[in-house]
Amino acid sequence: MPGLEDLYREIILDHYRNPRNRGELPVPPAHAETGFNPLCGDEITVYVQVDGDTVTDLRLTGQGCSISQSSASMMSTAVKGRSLEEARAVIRTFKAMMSVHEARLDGDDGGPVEPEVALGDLEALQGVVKFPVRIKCATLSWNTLTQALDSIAAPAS
Amino acid sequence: MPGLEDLYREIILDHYRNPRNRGELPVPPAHAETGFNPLCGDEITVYVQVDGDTVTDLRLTGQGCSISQSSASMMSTAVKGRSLEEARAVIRTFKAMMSVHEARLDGDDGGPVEPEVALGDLEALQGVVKFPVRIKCATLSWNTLTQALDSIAAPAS
Amino acid sequence: MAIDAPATPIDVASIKKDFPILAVEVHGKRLVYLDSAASSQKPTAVLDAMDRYYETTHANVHRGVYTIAEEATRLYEDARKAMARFIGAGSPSEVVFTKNVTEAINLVARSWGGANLHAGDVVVLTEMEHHANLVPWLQLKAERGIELRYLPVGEDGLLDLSDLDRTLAGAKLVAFTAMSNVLGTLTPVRRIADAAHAAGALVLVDGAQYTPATATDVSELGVDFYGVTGHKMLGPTGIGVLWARAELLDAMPPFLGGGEMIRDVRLDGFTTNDVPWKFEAGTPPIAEAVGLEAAVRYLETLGMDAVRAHERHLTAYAIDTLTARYGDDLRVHGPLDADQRGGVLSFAYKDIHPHDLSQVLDESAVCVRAGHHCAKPLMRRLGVGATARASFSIYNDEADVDVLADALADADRLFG
Amino acid sequence: MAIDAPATPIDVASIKKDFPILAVEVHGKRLVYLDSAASSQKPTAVLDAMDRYYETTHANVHRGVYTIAEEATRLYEDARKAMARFIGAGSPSEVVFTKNVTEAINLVARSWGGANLHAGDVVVLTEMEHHANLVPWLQLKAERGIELRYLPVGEDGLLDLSDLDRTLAGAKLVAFTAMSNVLGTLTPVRRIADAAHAAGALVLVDGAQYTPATATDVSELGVDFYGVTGHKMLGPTGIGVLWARAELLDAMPPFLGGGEMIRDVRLDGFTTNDVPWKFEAGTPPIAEAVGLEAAVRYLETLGMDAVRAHERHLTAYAIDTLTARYGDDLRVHGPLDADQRGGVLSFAYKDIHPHDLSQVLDESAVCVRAGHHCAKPLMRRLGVGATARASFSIYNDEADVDVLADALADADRLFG
Ligand SMILES: Cc1ncc(COP(=O)(O)O)c(C=O)c1O
Ligand SMILES: Cc1ncc(COP(=O)(O)O)c(C=O)c1O
Repeated sequence: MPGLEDLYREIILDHYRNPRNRGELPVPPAHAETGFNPLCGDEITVYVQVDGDTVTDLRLTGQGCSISQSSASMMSTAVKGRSLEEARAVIRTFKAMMSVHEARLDGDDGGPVEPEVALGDLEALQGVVKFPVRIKCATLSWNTLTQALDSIAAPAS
Repeated sequence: MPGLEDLYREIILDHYRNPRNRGELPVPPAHAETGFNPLCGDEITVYVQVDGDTVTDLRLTGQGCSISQSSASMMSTAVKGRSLEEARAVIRTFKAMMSVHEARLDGDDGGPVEPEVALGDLEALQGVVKFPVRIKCATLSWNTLTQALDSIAAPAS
Repeated sequence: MAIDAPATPIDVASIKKDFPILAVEVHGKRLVYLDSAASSQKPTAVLDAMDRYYETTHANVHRGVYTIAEEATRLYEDARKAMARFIGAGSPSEVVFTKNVTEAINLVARSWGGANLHAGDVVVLTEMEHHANLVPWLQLKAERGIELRYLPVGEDGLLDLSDLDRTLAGAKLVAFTAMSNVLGTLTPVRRIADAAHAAGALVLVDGAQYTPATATDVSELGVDFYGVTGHKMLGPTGIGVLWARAELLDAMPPFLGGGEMIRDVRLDGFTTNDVPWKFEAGTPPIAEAVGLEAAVRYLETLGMDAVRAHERHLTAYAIDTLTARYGDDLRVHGPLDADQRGGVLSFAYKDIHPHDLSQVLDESAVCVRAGHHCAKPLMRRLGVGATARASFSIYNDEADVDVLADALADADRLFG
Repeated sequence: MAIDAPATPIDVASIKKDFPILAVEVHGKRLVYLDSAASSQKPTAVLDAMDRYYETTHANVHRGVYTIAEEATRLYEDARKAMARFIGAGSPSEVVFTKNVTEAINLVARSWGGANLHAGDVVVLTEMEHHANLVPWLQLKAERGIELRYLPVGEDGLLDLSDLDRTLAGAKLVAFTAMSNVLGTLTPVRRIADAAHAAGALVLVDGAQYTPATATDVSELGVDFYGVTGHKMLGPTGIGVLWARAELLDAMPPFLGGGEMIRDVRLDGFTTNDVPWKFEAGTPPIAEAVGLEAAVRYLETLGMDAVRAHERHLTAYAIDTLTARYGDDLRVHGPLDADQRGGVLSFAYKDIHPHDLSQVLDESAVCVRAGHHCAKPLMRRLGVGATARASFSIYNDEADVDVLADALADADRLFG
């Protein structure tokens, strides 16, 4: 049995207590997307501002547990200021880190994936994979960001 | 465990091999009603001719097992020529004989009922109550006759 | 099934021995299962009854002439009788077996609602309903434009009935829970049912939490439809019950189509079987019915008044213990008076998210649920995203509550 | 799941020991269970898996953070994976757990049919369908005026496909069984599916009898929807499976409403969860899923090709034995070639009614079913009210067939 210290690393608790990039952005020009975790009721809204090829700003509102909040906060610092392509690479790498075990829960058997980019602080979330139910908490903001970027790329007609 | 001889009494097999009152009656003036045993697929059609207060004729068609066929045949001889009131009393008495155990299967807890009339040969069917699944076979024609008499009493508007 | 004799108190120490899972250790500690509102544990008697059934009697029901098929049919129909007795049904033929209470409510919405609810017709719900008693009506609203009204929940966690008559005016159905799975609130079923009938509406009551916790008599409650779910009342998963008054069931069109529910099938149409079988399409949960009967007998032996007294006591003890120990740091949602609630206790502890709280409690082998408890509208009404919820059954005692109270201190250490 | 290695023959003597019910005596005689087409018996491995689950792990799934809830969720989802593997599904998310195959077919009729079938649209069935695959479509016919066409059954008990293309023209769905529960007939699934697709129709196959009897690969079969039922494949009652291609499930509206199937619920509407959970309202049959996985593993260990070879052999032996012994007095319904049928044998003996036959056979502890087998239209096509039906599984052997053959002589004495 993994211990709680695997889950609640110091950096995670720090992002939980002091979340970065909280707040809203005017929509438009920013784009907003809301994600739900149907299991626990967590909700997160991601505001993302894309100018040309760059994610110029990203803000977050919503409520959730330490894992979902700190993951969102870390995501915001990891993605803000990056090019769209880089942002997608970060998302892919993070999801891959989570996926082996998320797959376990969802039923899909995705094998491990080579990291495309260094995840830095985000690696602290690796401990979450030992607590499969919490993986959905960690990935909520990332899935919501993906949706936001997708609908920016292909605006609803 | 009751033996088969409780079920297949000689008189029952006789009525099965030589069914009385097989056939149809012209409708109208006769009334016809078809009953189904949803468990096994037995079907029986009862043709009944009522003149004034009397069941002047009763005929049967359909297919079924020895129990449903012999019960129908015995019913026809027990009811034909009787007044409506007497016919109803025979039906009630027969159903009461079956009911303790039919109730067991259906879930209704009807207690035993005093016999209103002598059942004669029909008493041979008493052995059926030891084989609860077969009670539906024995009562099929009786339920169908009841329906026929009910719709004669209250013709559809 | 009101029992008038004074209840023999529940002997938890001996009851615990009947539940094998309570001997399991998690993280090297004794399991403290405080999530019976989500699903109860099962006594050996229930597991044995199902095993015995499979090992000696199993056959498909209602269609076989041979001995074990006849015996299987008898056991299945006996379970129906036991269930009828347990909830005070007039006749076993009013008892329909479903897969869970969710299916039971959907059955009413689709069958009765399909025949009787049209655009503009009003169904009254409450703000404290479980999704099982919300979504089927929201589906009918989306599909055919029925109107939904909600009885509000007051600050005290009770239903606010101040506007009851106006809310009921013109309604066709009032559907509500007899006990909230979040707040524990016991609702005034009889009072609402009488008012609903006076307004010309029928009454559906969700008994998923109520029947495992108290003596149930559907005719005393004065309702028209009533649903329960097996796995919350010591029974197996895979079975639930819809009770409805006979004349309602008789008049309702069938729901699912298939074997068992028909009288005759032709290539161009079909006729339906008698109730209750009209509503039981396909092979029913036979072993599960046998297990449910064993659960009902287990509860009857304890006596439902004793069960209620035990859970009432434990709830009061938990409220007292937690508030005495944590004061304003711990907030209990719902009524504080144990007479007004069952053994379900939602609470907030400091500003620690329920998910994190539950995770930390698990280190002490304490099982509490964290989340929206399938009652998202109630969460919004309470102004929270989730709650932590401890819930009690006959196999819980004061020591379990004490372990919970101690374990909360750990959460404090990590998140305080 | 085609297995290419030569199959190890089934060792019935050792298998019989895995099925406790086969040691039961009826009327002082060894039980000869020949009604597996109605419901199969269960090996100890299945009962043990469910007991172990209840005794160590039970909690409601998908909502708990604590250890046993997480473990229960894992076991439930592992069962989905096992089922996906067993029928060759592309992904576990295409596997929806239902209460039986009847519910699976109703789900397609109500959800997919509700969204896609309108007045005048054509659904093609066959004359040999079980009521489970007739009544849901008859309900849609009555409610919204869809048109039903039937592929006929020939004198040989096979589907008559001489008019296939004309029957399929303009159809939206073709729904049929892969194996008749009355005649044993194996239908040419791939051929019909290809023709249906060419005609622009989707294909639903009822695999209730087929999957317990043969290796199943839904993508090799080339179908769009596929249903199975747990209790006929050594699993428990109370669980069935709907498989459908992912893009179909994604596009289908929800069926039953309640917990688990939602993403969000507000007082005025709701949004749905991802597949497969979108179709699993309420607490699912958790222990039953665990039991079904154990059944699947039991069958996989034997190998489905060996299962098929065994049942094929036994069917041929039964046809040979009974016809050799009773000549023209005994008439087998359906194809006489065991390559064209599974281990289901309907027959007529003299003019003794099947009910009476089954009753007499019960005296020898032989369990055969008598009746319409939930296939009344096929009974009419065969020109009979009922048949007697013996059906075989892995735990039957030639000695069982011999007991049946001997017992028929008793019927003769009573009714001959
Ligand atoms: C071919 C076929 N389809 C459907 C069914 C219905 O299965 P269930 O009653 O488990 O839903 C059966 C068995 O009864 C069957 O043999
Ligand atoms: C009040 C209430 N209603 C309905 C349900 C749904 O029960 P099930 O999931 O067994 O259908 C629950 C439990 O989840 C409940 O607590």
